[in-house]
Amino acid sequence: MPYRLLKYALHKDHPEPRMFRAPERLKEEYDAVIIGGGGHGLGAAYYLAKEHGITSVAVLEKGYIGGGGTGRNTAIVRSNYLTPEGARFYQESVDLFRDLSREFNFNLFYSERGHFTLAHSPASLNTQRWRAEVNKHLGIDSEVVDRAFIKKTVPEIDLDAGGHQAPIYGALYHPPGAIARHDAVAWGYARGADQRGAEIHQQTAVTGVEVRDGEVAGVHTDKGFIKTRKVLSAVAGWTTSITRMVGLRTPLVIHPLQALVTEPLKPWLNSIVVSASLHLYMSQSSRGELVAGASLDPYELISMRSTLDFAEGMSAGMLDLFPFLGDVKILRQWAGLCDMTPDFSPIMGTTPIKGFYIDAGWGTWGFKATPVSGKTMAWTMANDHDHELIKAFNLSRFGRFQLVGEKGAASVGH
Amino acid sequence: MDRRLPPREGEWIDRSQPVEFRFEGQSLAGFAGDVLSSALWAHDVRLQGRSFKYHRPRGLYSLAGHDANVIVEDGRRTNMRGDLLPITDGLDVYSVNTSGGLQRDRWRIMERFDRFLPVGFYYKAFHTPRWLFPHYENQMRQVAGLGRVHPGNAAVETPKDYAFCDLLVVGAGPAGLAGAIAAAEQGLKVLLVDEQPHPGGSLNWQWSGNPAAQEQFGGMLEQVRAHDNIELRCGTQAAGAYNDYWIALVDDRRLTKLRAKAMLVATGCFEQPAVFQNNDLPGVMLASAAQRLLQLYAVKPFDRAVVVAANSDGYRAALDLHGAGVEIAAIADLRHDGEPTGLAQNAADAGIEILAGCAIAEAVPSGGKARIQAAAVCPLEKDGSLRTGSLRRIECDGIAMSVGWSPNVGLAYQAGGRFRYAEHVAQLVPSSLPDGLFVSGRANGRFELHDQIADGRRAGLCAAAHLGRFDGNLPDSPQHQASPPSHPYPIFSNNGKKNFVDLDEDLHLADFKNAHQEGYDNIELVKRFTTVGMGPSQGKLSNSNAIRILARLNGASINETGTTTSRPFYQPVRISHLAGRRFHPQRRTPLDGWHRQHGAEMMHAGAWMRPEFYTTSGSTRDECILAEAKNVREHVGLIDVGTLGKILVCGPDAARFLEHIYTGRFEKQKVGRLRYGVACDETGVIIEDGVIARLAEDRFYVSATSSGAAVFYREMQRWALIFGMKVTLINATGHLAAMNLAGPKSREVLAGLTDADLSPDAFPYVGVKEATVAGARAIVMRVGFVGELGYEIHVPASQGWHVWTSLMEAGRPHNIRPFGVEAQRLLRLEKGHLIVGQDTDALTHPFEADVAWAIGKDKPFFIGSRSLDIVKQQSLDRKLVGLSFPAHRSGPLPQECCLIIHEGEIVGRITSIAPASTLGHPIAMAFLRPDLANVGAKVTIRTTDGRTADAEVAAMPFYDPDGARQK
Amino acid sequence: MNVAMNPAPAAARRSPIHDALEARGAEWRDVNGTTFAVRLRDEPAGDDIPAAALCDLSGLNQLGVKGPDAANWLSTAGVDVPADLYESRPLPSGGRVVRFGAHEFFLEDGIAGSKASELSEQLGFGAEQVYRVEHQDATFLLTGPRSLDVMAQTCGIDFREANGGRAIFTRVAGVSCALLPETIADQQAFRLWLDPSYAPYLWEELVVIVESLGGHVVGAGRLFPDLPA
Amino acid sequence: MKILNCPINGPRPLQEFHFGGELRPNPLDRKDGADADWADYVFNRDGEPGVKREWWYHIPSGTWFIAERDNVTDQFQRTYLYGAEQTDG
Repeated sequence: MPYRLLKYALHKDHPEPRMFRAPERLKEEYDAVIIGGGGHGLGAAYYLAKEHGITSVAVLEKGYIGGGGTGRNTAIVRSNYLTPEGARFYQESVDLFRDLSREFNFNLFYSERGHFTLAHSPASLNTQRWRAEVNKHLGIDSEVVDRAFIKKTVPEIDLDAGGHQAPIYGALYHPPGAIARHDAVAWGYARGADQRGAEIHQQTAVTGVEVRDGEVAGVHTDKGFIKTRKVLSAVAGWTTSITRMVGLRTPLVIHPLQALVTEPLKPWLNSIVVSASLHLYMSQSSRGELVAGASLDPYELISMRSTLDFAEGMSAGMLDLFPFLGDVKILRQWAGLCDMTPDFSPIMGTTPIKGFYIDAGWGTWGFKATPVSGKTMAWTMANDHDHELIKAFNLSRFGRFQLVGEKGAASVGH
Repeated sequence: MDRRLPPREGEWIDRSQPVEFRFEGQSLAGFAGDVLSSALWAHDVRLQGRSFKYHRPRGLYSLAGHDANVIVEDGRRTNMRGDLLPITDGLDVYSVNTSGGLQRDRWRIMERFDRFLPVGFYYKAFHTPRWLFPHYENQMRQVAGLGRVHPGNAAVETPKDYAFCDLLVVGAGPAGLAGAIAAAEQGLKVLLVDEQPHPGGSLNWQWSGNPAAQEQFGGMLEQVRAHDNIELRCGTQAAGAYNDYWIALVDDRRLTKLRAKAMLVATGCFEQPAVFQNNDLPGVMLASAAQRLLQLYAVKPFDRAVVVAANSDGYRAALDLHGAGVEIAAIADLRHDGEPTGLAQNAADAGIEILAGCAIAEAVPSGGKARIQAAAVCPLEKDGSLRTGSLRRIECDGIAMSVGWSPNVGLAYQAGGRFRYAEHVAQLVPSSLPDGLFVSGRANGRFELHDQIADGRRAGLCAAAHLGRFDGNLPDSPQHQASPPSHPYPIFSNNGKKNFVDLDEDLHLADFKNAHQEGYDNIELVKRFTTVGMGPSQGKLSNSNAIRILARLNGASINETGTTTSRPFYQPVRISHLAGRRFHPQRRTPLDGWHRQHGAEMMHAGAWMRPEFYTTSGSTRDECILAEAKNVREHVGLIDVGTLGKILVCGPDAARFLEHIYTGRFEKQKVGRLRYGVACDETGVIIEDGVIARLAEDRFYVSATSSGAAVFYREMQRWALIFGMKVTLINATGHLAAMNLAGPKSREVLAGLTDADLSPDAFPYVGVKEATVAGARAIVMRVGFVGELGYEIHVPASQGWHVWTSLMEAGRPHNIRPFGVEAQRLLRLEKGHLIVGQDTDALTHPFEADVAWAIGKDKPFFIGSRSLDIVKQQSLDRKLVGLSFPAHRSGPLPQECCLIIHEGEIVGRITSIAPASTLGHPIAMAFLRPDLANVGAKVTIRTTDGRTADAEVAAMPFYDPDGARQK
Repeated sequence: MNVAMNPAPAAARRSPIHDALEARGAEWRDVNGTTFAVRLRDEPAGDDIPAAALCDLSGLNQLGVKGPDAANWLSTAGVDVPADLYESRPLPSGGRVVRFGAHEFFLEDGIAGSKASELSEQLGFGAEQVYRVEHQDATFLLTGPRSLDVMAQTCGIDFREANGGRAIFTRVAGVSCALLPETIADQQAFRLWLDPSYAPYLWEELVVIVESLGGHVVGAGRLFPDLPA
Repeated sequence: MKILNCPINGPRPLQEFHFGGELRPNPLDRKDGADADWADYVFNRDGEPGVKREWWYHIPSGTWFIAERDNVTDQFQRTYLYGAEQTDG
């Protein structure tokens, strides 16, 4: 037992302070306002303070911190992207993630499990090879593996999908693929940002963004007006509501993404398994639950309702790969919101409105980008131009017909 | 010791059917109708499970399906709850999550370390040094989790059903029965479901000693059974409510997907525990659990009990237990004023001591903690705190808790209902309900039996009115007049630690205080940090108290504190139930059987199955493919291309329409001629290609890729509407068989089977004819995809087999052989023909793919044209080129998607490669940076093992550049 | 192969589930240029319709026409053209015509009929403003007291409210079908028309369900005892 | 599962439909504008909360139609065939 836990046994009272302050009211003015108290927004606040000395920052969260995509995703982290732009960006994220528990002194349960993207056709295997080759070129640990390797690593898998689906031809294997305690990422950034001076205002909704002569002048909230010259929108599924406030048009459409967990089980699945053909990704949490998700819901919706179709489809896919799970029970399903772009890559950085920065278009990859987007957006806000790692993701790429080719990577990108 | 009582009126066990089962290796007997927990308790087996974190002894607690600590497995099935699992002969179960068995569980040592393990302790340690974390995590994973899976288990296939009704009534208790009857009388088709094996709800266990109530029950049940409009399904849970009253009904056998027009939620309440020291030990249970045990299973819950009560229900329970021979040592009534009804007198008459204004401070465990030996009863101060100086020890082996209720309204929540806390009942009641949703009975805050029935009837009539079947006056809902059935804060701390709020997750009161201190002061943050409500019972017995605790810590009201969201499922649902039969539609061409009979290696191609190649004994896969390809080049081959999209575009605007869809020109295309077409999306990306045959002035026959055809047809339909053109579109894809007869001998093979004039003048390259082939009506096209003289023959699907076998027969003298997809891919690569989706990706435009020649000159518009105008101004990043590899070479060959590297940079990617070709050396197609793409330039490709391979940029086509052979 | 024992006519048509029927020991008979499985090896004896009976009638002649002049063309050819969408009307010599769209019709002969087949000959490759819709649908007939249960396991439509004689376009076990509720020998029945490429899959799924409900696959001879020789 | 009322086939479960995205102007009316306007037309979407006009396709019958739907409440408000907006509620 780690000595660190000793202090609890030795104290009569619980020896832990508040993780972050709850400021009574908003100040009149901040150097920067961040809309959205998820991992991305809190991360930006953290790095603004830590790396750029900008501490007069308010994070405005209409609900509670980490209550959006941060707390609703299936907590997978990886960097085996198809494009060099994407892979470099996510590799930086993985590097940051690995050290985050130590940096926060808060255990995020960052657990490297190895990540399989199964290919159910030769064409899909080609795409996986493409990803592997790009990854290797950039020094990222990725390899196409054959059926025997998959079977050896995940002996429980039925490589022929019970004959219900096309068999598995091989997979892209990415050893650094990890899962983490997603809520804790938001809490860690919140605590770190707070300790460095940023203010976190929960239950504070933004009602408008004041733009004068093409420049940001302030933010209207349900608790009053704030003067500021820099605003970051980091609200994922609610981005279109914010961009409407500043009159910015984007390609974003919002789709729900659903997930479910089973009852807890003793550990048996050590890898993260993804099948694009079966619309399934799955891992086993440290608590023992199987956590599984699918691709986006097939139509636009800004609501987090659950559907039975999802639970049925997910169950079918789980049984196709792991036929012995029939008697395991699904405990709960839920949904989050994803803001999708046409090229499956984020929209990040500066916008035509001076002082208005956007961190959006996260689709289904927002969680794994949390540290790097926080870091690069903070840099971008501090320097008022796009960080090198996110140049390719600027909103202007659509006007220039310079899309990022991540879409080729398949429909399920977990 | 046998705790089974003599037969009782209304019991659910069938004493004529004894059942033998095993628990933790011990042989025991019970009766059909018993659940595991009741049968165990009948044998005085009180230690029935261990808790999740501290491995404390746990027993029967709710007996309502929410006992998340009594969980067993049998080697096949796992995570079965003792209070849900019917016993059957031969059942042989063990408790999950123990080390060394339930009795001796070695992990119970965890409790000794509880001081080290406060809420969220795992966030505070184990992460440094980093390399040690996997070790810690592995250990934590071993102790977390419940049951084990058994990878050897065979798949279970369970059918699913659809069902339909006007009104779904959930819960066949007093309110549900009354509601179903009232609605059915107005003509509604009613489906009445109850999760229990028998209808009646609380009438079975709470009112079983009341003759008037039983008579009413009998009457309602008779009406329900007699009514044609009511279908009653017991043992059926409404597990989740989705949009438009789409309900998941789950029973032991299957999932039924129900479409209702309205829903009446009459699901009653979950009884809620009181929180005090050791309130989790076997022997402490909900009063309703004791009543269920007694009335449904005829098991005597205790010998001597203390009842802690805050409502009339507690007094009824005490009297029921007393009537069954349980000595009631005392009723500790949390209310200073005690019970206002005559029940107080009844209890006194029964000799039961009533301690008003008292709570239980502690359940005193016996050694080993698997039983209790006494209750420490303590007077309450006016502010609700314990006056711990005045503890009184009362010997007992059981404590029954009747301190309040929480409405079972998750389903109503999922259906769009919203709830607020109402002081007069001290529970949540509906604040708004969407159209078609009704809540009645206890779930609606109506607690008196006559009120429940009247409220059920009201709701049934409201449902009938909503569906237009009733236009009379709707009765008012009776209001709850008595004192609140729930205590506002049944949570008592004597500074001991083991006062549990959430038994699933082993969370006690201090955990909430500590979490709050750390700033997790919002209900959602509390939930996420403490994991309250996230265990198997999903907070049914803990959320209500958690909210009360948080509200008090925040100094806020319950309504300000809010609730967590209810998500499906009501109870965990088996994956096999949800998966059902797993319908995965698959398409087969009419020749599928022929291929299989002739040794084809079949492959999935989207929804289709196609022959990859035909096996020949003694030959490898690659040899077979090359032999098939060579046979096409030298003699003649036949391939099934039935998976190609086949679309007819007819009507006066057909040519103009195609000019909008494809990049090319079609208005002036001659009847009887084919053209190659490329189609883009609006951004200018290539999405389809194919052959467009003009059959008549107003009739075109269009082929599309196998994988893209369905979507392409759908989009064509939409564009026809948007353009407002006079076109008739017909998708004949599955209805036509198609085969390509290719090779120098193809004309000779076909000649004897068709009425068409095959002479080169009458039927030239890129010609199309409607003719008969082997007696079948056919469209015959002179295509050149594989680069030889060839005829693509399309005939009605039902005649496909006949035509194919006729061609094979006619081709026998000419060495005809069938060829598969792989040989075709090789042949077309030799011809430099791209495959959309393989040699193009999601961003490839025609300039990159080198098919700009297929863009009609000066066309005013086609889909994507405006975008291509823009793209054309930009410099080209990549270009599709041919690559040629030396015939004699050493080292590995690249595979598809290997990268071309130049000066350490990625400059290209192989899109298609043939390791062996009929040309005698490997060839490939690749994307390459245009400045490196001159014919003859050398390129270096990195193979998957990190080595390199050299190739030379080659002009395409590689084979027969003038197309002489296909002419 | 049985085909050899029953040599096919020159342009023999073949059911898309020929192989599945063959595997069940089908006794084939040629009717109007198509082979029907009239009897299967494991069929229960007698003439009764079992709890659920599934029968392949894909041999029936079909014709689809679409285009602005389609209704007129059919009418001229002596077909009683259904006025309403999805309405079906009998063909003069048996079988039915169903309106599949504003300008689209589907004709299927009865086992003995020939109207669709004659019109198909007449239409050839098409006429002015009347375009041939290639219909090579698989036709499955499902009947018997438990046929509703089969539908309940495969299809999300409440057939208790379905109007006999009107076609419904829906999905059955994931496959798009046109479905016609009808009555055969006083039994609820469903006629399913589907793209023949999906037929082997759907047939297999339906057989499993029909048999799990105590039903049987039957030959056409059981439902149509007066099948022409 | 939601029910969607196809103007041709009547109310059907959503599983029978394909979502076709927002109803956008005819590209023929936009093709002569500036490059920037065209890029805006091609890529940008009206993804904000509110009632949207959308394409939906009934798969078994092959029917495209327009539905007006609130993308927050997920309520379908009306459906009609393309071009029939004025005449059919």
